[in-house]
Amino acid sequence: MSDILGLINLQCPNTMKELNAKRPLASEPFGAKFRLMDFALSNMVNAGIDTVGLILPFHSRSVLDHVRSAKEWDLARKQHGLYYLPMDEEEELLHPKEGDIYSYYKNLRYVEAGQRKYLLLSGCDVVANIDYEEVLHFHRKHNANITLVYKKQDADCPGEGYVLKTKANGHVTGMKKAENVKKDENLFLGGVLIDCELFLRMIRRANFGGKWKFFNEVLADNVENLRIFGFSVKGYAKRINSIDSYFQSSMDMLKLENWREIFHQDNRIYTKIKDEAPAKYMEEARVTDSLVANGCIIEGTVENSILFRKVRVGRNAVIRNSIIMQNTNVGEDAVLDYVICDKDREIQPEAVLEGTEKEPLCIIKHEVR
Amino acid sequence: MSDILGLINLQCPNTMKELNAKRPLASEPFGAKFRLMDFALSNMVNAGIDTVGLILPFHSRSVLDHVRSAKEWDLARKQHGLYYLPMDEEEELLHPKEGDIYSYYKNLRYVEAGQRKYLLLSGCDVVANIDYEEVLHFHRKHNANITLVYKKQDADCPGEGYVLKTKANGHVTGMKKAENVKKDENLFLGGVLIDCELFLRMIRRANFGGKWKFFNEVLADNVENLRIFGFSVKGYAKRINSIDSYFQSSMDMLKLENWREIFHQDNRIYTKIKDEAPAKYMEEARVTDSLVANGCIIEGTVENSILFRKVRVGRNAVIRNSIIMQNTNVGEDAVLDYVICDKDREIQPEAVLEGTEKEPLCIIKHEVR
Amino acid sequence: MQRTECLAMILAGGKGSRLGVLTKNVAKPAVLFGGKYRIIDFTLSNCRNSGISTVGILTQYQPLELNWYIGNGSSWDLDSERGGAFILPPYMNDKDSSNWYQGTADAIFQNLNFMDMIDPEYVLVLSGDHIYSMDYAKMLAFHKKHKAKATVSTIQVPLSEASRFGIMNTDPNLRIREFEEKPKNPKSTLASMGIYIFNKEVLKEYLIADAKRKDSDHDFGKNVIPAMLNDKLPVYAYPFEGYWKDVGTFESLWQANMDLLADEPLLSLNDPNWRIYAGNHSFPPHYVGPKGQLHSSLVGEGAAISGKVSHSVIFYNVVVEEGAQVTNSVILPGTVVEKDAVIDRAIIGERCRICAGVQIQGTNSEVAVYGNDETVKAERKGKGAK
Amino acid sequence: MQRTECLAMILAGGKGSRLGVLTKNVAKPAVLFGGKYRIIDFTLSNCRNSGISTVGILTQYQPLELNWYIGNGSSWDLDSERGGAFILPPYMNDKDSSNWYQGTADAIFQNLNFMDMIDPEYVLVLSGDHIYSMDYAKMLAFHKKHKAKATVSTIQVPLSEASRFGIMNTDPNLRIREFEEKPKNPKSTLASMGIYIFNKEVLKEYLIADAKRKDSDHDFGKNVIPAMLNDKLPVYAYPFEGYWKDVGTFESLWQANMDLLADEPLLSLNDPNWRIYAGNHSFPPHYVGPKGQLHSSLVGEGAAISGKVSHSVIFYNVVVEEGAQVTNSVILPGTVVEKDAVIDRAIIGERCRICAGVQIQGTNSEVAVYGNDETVKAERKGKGAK
Repeated sequence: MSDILGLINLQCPNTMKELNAKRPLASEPFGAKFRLMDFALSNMVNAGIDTVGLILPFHSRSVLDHVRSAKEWDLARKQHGLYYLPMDEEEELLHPKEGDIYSYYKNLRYVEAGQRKYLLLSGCDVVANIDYEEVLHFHRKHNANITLVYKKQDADCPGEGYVLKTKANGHVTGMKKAENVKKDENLFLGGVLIDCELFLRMIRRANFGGKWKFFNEVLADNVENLRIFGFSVKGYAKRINSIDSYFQSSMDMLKLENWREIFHQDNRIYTKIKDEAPAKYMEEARVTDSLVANGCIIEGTVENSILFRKVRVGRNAVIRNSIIMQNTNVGEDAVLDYVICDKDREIQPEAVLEGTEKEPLCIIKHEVR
Repeated sequence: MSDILGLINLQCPNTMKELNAKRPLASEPFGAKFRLMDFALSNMVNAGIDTVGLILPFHSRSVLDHVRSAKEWDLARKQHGLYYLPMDEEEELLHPKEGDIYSYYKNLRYVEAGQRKYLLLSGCDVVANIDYEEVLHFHRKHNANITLVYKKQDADCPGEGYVLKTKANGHVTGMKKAENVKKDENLFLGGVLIDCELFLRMIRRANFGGKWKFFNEVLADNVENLRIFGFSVKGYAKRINSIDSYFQSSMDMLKLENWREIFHQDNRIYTKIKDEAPAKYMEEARVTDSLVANGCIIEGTVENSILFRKVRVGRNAVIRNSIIMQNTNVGEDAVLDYVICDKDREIQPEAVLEGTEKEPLCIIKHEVR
Repeated sequence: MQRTECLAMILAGGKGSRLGVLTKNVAKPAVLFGGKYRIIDFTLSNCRNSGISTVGILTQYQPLELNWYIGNGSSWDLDSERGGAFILPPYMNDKDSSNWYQGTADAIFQNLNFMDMIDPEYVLVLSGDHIYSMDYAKMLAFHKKHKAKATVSTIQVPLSEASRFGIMNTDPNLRIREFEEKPKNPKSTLASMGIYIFNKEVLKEYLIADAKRKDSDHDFGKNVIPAMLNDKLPVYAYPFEGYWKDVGTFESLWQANMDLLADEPLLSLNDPNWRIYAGNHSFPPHYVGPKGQLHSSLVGEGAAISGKVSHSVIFYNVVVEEGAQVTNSVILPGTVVEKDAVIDRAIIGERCRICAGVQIQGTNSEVAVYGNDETVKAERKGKGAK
Repeated sequence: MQRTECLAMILAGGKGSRLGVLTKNVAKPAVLFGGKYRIIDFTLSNCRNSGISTVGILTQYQPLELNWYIGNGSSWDLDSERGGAFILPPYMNDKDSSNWYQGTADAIFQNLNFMDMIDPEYVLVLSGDHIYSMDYAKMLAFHKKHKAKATVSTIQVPLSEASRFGIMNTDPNLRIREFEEKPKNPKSTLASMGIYIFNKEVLKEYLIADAKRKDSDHDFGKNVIPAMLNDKLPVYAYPFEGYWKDVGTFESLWQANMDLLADEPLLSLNDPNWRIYAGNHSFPPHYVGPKGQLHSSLVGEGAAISGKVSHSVIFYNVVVEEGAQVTNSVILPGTVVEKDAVIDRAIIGERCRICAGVQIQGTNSEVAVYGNDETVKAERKGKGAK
């Protein structure tokens, strides 16, 4: 039995409303067969964590539909396993509180009942294969009260984020919110390893004291008092906070080394199983620099693109620099360039749809799922 | 694969707010180890239905906690199985629509995707072991468009309900809402077997036409046009619509024939598994006319009462005519008569708690679960 | 709870000797096929799709990998409380006697107590090593409609091959009048597929009688069905139409893989109403590199294709490096085809390494075959390491 | 994914001959105990509670009911993708040779390929027919702390009984210096519980060596541990304290049931931090009628008690009618004790019918025992139908 209790907050603000206003960020398809929440869930499971709470957003339908019994993550258990933690106060919806503290406060019973030493808290907006066993090792080695997982940025990263100042040994000496995260800054990835007892105490006090945001109103205020350490993720790690970062991170997966590192380690990323046949390439197919999921049937040309499960590419159709989500048919002779196409779409034969690298064209669903 | 798709509406109005304002009726404990929703779920599963949608109430926490992966009902499946259908529009909560039509309308996609011939609709406020295979047989034999499940009342039944007028062969010739249901009237139990196609058409039209209530605004209006039949449940069947009916129905289970008929048929009622030890009677125990669940340890006197799992009855304590829910400790020398005691309570030694048959004393929880 | 109407018993103990290196450590039903499947997936998926939820799997030869693969049956939705997948190996009984399964009928006979425990009305006897999609519910409906005591599923075969099969003569109502196992001079081309439905009580009676006969081979085709016909029981032939293959040799296994590459293959893997379920490995969608070329091929998850693949079946986690060429071949999981290696008309085992520049060439009459975990450094032609 | 640190191998093939009618159709680990359990529940629950999630269960004698009971392991939360409960019967290997398990060590030896597949660091060898609660994680920590190659779990037994066990002499650090299997003149009272932890590679080496020895009984206690000691390997004795019982006879099975009825039994079934998991039957809470009397007893689900029960263990679905008296007895599931029947000092099998007025009386030295499905119409005293 693991020493760690998992808690994933799926109430991330949806920063990709262009694509689907009612689909929470957690449910956004990614990497030709996954959804963003798969990373947080799989990383926890891979560290041997056998009890995971999912704090649900109000629009929980797509999450419940994806995770269902949680069998795929081996969390359909009699004892322990997956716990759905839904909203259950009208008040939350009528006057939503800013920040995450109230969400944690409402679910403290889950943390208490778990009876574990540590709590691992995670968001669901990061693409990374994180070894949390190593994080635990680091946490113990430094006798830390709290360990925060971060990624030192290789390049400027537009959009706001929390950044950490650390000493060489990882000791965190400062934390702040930045409007734009710059190259070489340490971007906090949302992973927090903390003693359960400390978490319970902090959240109770913060909620009572009218505080809202765990990171900048509680953690940041305690940099002096507590042993807060930062664990640096060496491998690929990117936070999705816009259509732009989503598109960039998706395209990053078309590099063999990223694909291997994220998906092809001993630690796998799990997702809903669909039992599709292996992808079928017809005589006329021409495919390069792409990820292709099972269930696809390809008769046309695909370059530098990501095809989710059950995408059909008709004869002479051309798809370039695009992300085509599950169960979409691309008709014969259609041409797509810099397109993000949602699930279950029908692209008419000979259609020409073109976006740009800066602004990919989003083809959205009308119905909600 | 069954021809029937299951759909259970857990948004029953909570008629037992005295006991727990935030626990939906579906989650009320019943029969020493069950919850009310277990009857609807188990009856469906026992008829071989392998796909069940649960329309969740806003306060869904206790439902999600009870059903979890749905393993206990054999509905943790890769294909088919259990589908949670949550609320997902702010509008539903801000301006809740009266009646159930909008709830069905919002979940028509579940019905369409199911691709089954029949839909079995059920509420969650009835204590009965209903053989829905027999209902299907009846439905087919009469070439019915719709079959409604009812119970001819043995006695007056206070509180409002829908009643059916039927011919000898079961053909329904009239339906109405009654303020009080009388002896010999046919009380509708909430079970509706209907062709999926017909249901889809009716709900789309009704929602478009601004109708709210499936029973009296749609079904009742179609008594002339459609072949609506009533299936009479011969065995025990009682609707819970008040503390009073809850208490009465609970006490009904203390008759051996009712207990056998509801719980001890080939068709079992399934519930969450807890792995408690067999009940333990100590030397001083005196127990008669009672239901006792696993995990109980009894040193006192228990008469005409229902003890849920993990209830401890201290030395010389006396419990009469009472319902004691899970994990409650009754201290030494305490006396309880006509009491309904919620989960996880601590009854102090020597406490004296007495209600009356007409008005059982409710000892409620402060916290919500 | 509903009574189990029909119990399926899958004979999965076959050694598959003619598949040599491919069945060294696994029983034939566990042999890989079609880019992600094992042969038994087809039978298990047929059960699942036909609504049969209780399945006994009779194992004997090298069952470990098969047991592991089937696990709790959850991949085929057979991990049900009221049904399930039950592995049935030979066991020791209370008389301390024990027998390995002697023939198809004996294997079922030795599991009569399992059958009694499930207590179905009908028993469907299946083989775990055929590749086909078949709705057993239709065959059961046929069996019931004809009030048969036993029904044999049949398929038309070319006259030239008929002597390899059990061959039947039927009357116009499809009632079987004669059954000859592997006749030298076949009188018809209606062949048994080794798939039977029996009324359970009748089956039990005949199995008990057959077990007592010392001269019996304890085989359904040779002994049990003829005994029933002899007693004038109503035994019917269910006419199956469609793709059906018993892949007993390297060439037939290779051919069955190639059959999937047709534009409209006779055996569809993509039918949303008849999914073929398989064990899951949680690999990502496959990767195609800048110089990848893929034509007329199936490619599984987790593969990384940077070379040229045509008319081939590529399993999960295969790597085809730049400049490598794979044609008319089947590459099993985890194998790496290094730079400039050339493979044509071959079946390459799991986790092999085909070193840079190596050429493997099968012939028209004989595909090249390599077993698992081989490192192939030098060129070899023809049959390979069978 | 984490490597499996410790694999448990449970020897569950025992016939339990001295339990006569109670093991006619089931292996000893499947014998019922304590109102809802089977004996193997304790070992499986120990695994679950000790954090061991991969378990091989070696079956041989009458495995059907045991296999059925264990199913996919979900009752013990062992139906995991990354662990699981694996039934391991004897099987046929690629040399067409096959062996029934000859001894405890041979059973493990024949499953070396399973062990290799799981590839754990440590192997915990357990017996499926002991009743006890034990945290194997503590034993593993002890094994690691002492850098042992093998650790034997031990318990103090009365000197009078020591010659029934494997007896050890240890140095003050608990390193074993001498191990005698069932010595005539025991030199100590430190007995082996038949529970071992081995470093996997060491175990493999010794099992292969032992398998080659024609003079070996292929038994851990008699052969493998002595061989390790002979080679001066560091083998340690882990001191277990607590309730532990190998119920080999009717009397010891009866006594173990009675032990549960103490006010504070040595073996707790109610510890929320050490649950005893068992198969689930979905029966309702039990019913007590107007004239029911219950004292010092355990009563399972679905039972209906209208008579007098004292100092007894009543399994699920038992019916005790008005006027019947059950004292100092164990009544297995589904049995009906009719009006005015009297039972004292007995074990009554499953689904029996004890007819109205019948008296069953065991003696101080011998409990009365009836097998399953018996209808007892006339009075019988003493040992019953063993």
